[in-house]
Amino acid sequence: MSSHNTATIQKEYTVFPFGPQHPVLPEPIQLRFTLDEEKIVDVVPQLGYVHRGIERAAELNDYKRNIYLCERVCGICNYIHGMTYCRVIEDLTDTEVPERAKYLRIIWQEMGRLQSHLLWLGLFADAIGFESLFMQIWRDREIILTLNEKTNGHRIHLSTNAIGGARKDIDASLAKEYRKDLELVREKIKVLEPVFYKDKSFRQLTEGKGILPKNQANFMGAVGPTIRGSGIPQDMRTLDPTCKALDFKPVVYESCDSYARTLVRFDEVFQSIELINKALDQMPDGPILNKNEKFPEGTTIVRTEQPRGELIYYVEGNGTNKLSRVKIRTPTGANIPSLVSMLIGHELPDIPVIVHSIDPCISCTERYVQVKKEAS
Amino acid sequence: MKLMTKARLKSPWVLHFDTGSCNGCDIEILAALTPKFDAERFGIVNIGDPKQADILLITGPANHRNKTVLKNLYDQMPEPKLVMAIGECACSGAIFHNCPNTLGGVDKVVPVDVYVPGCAARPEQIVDGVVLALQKLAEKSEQLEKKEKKGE
Amino acid sequence: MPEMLKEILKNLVSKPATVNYPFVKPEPLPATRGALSWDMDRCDQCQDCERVCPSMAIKVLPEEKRVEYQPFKCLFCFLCIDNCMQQAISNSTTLTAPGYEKRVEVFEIKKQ
Amino acid sequence: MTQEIDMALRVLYVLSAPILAGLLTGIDRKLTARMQSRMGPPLLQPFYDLIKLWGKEPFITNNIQPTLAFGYLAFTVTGISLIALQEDLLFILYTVLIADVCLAVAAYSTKSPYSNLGGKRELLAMLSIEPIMVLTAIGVHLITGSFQISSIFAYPTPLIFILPAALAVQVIVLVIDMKKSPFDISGSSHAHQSLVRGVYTEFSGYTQALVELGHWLKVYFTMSLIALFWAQNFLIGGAIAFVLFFVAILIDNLYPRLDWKDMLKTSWTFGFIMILVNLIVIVVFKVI
Repeated sequence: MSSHNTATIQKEYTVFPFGPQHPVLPEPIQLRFTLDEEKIVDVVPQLGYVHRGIERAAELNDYKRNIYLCERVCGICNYIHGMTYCRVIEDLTDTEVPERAKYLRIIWQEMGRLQSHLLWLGLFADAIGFESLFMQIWRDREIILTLNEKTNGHRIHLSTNAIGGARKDIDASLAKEYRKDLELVREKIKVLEPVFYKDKSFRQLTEGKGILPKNQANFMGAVGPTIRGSGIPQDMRTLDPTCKALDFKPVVYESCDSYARTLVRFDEVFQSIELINKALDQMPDGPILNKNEKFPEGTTIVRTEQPRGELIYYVEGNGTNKLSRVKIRTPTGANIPSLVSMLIGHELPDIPVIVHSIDPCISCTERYVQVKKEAS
Repeated sequence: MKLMTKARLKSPWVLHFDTGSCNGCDIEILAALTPKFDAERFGIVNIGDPKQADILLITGPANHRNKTVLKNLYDQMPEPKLVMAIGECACSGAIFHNCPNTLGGVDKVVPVDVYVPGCAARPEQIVDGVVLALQKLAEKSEQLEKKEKKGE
Repeated sequence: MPEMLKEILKNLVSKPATVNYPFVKPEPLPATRGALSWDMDRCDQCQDCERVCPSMAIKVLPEEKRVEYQPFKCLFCFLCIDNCMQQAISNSTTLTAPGYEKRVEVFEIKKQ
Repeated sequence: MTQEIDMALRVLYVLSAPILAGLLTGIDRKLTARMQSRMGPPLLQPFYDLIKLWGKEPFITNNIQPTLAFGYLAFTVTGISLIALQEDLLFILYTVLIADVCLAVAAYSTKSPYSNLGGKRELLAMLSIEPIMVLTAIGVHLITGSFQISSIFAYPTPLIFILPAALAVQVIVLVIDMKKSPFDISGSSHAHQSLVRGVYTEFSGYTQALVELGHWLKVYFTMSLIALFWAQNFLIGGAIAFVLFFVAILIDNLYPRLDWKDMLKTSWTFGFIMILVNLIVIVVFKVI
């Protein structure tokens, strides 16, 4: 317990609003910092600027339309959102997914992760003022987006999810292009390895910033690269039998700081490329879609691994074409308590580093409504 | 063309505000600034400060909480200013049309000059939209100069 | 030693990665999901497209014999194309152009 | 006749300052873009920006700010004119210091926390530049026996041979003056990530145009001082300044933004020691 000495001089604190509109955060969240000179004394995150009420809309919609709504929970990890929703409905309607579709899902899921991690590495570089690195990574990321466009017709929103499989297939010639372009990306990102591993100024900025010890990470319920950077090998992909068949092992770093979280993501870029290549090799031939017109009934939970961490969909079906409850738990929402605990005690220039180190995706986060009891 | 109008067309500084989009358009706006599309060719600089911006890029359908923020940002921008709604949901709400907390399009909060379609809007479309916006800016600039002359 | 040095100098002497977009228009990829159009000779006004559209961008009015399509509401998910029995809906690789107003595109059946 | 040419050159130096300084900023933006494998804006982009800012509706937060913005520009111009008049180096340094103070006070005069923090960091930036500048001036005094710039011109050998370490350290000054990373802590020409736009946050319209022009001229002023290291031939001097300018841009792309503590550390330890060693070598070995 900290002891409060009332005899100390009343300090004057500055309240420093960070957001809702701020260049370091493209998304509107407000972090109200209480600063003592430049030292952070307190942080209050204020949410609700991007609250749209998706969960409610998902109950109003026909359950088939929800795929596209769920994809737009978050534009960066859109495929995984849609896929998780499809898996939930498949669970509820006892639909068997063809083997080939399972591999296709792995490929696109990893493409999403690749795109998202490169995006993050760039944004992180931008947040610490390393503009050339940002431009470099985003230039190389365009290769992946073009690849997305070649298969699905759009750079960001793949829209290839369907209940019972996939809407599009990867044929032999496309698979060849995938291999070729991914090799190109791998080479180009490999060149940047010394920047992340050796560059003194980069390490100076990230090492020891935003420490989240192992037990604290567990206690705060951190997920994804945030918890893997704290030395806990928690990855939902290990629960996926198809991923297991590709002998997947989570990337773990032990140093618990922003640097560890950066390296987790940097290594996962290569891991994803490897996974896609393996999936392309092992993908069996066969149908890709198994249609089932049954209405969902019962309740279920599906957990998948988003680029930012664990994603949970909980759905209650009632045997009609509308669902009675859709609950989405996204990784950033789970990481915000850890973020607050990381920030306190650091200085103002460290804010961008630490805030970015959890890869905040606010549009993912905001689905819940805080109901305040009015004092009567 | 007058020098001032030309200068205004050559240096549109943008301010980006997310009113609840899925992030797809936001990252595409950023992608438009990065090497492949390099919006700085047109003098576009992503400035974080509403007081120094010329074009407000809005993504997302706007909701009851951020509409005040959006209105504030719009009011803080000095004339001549333009508003671009980027993406389908900023234009009309699109997929979020039946979400209980959205207004369905930013034109319900601030006047929109250029609508850019696409879900998510691609960098090409954003660049096309900026080119359209610049034509409107030229008109606005000339009107402003006429007004100034009359004022004198 | 700063590690970016080699890359930066390489960039400085090599050609920029920029596509000079509005002046140089690259070939659109064949899979690109672009603007939609209705072939009204084929359309039998079954409203399948209206029913599947996730964002309610399509309105089929059988009494007035026309289809109203809002490109500023469309998600370009192409569910309508997949679900059209008559194969009346086709897409092009040209992207929907931005505009000063939210256009509504109307496709009408020609009166005989 | 030579006196008249000399006079004409001096007038030309002052009058062409805004154009050359603007072009320098244009070159800077183009080079930065090319280093990031982008095409970059046209060379005249800074002028378009400036004219546009002049025509924009200003939001004046308080009455003192336009005056201070003008002061920033005016004192910088005074500094450049004093170089042309070949005045006292210390006098020139402190005149330009007043310009910086004007900017910091203008930033402090508003209530915005971003602006205030930017102002504070601007003062810290001044604090880290000043020792290097003054020590270099002392070095010049040691060599030529006078603080007057005219004495540098009169001295037979270029300063670069006697004060090479001092010249190298000027890169730090240039980086801080250009507000480039790693030391762009008080504000930069692009959206600044943690402080929005730092000291520039509260400027808009013509006040921003004044400050922008002031900033270009500030860089031009620093480069002019660097050119004095080969004062005998101003073309070579200019080339030296340009090389340092290029190095500063390179450094901008090589490093992320560091702390103000790192800035003070770099300039006060590395900068200080380099110049001191240089001066001691001069005194001990009697190079002069």
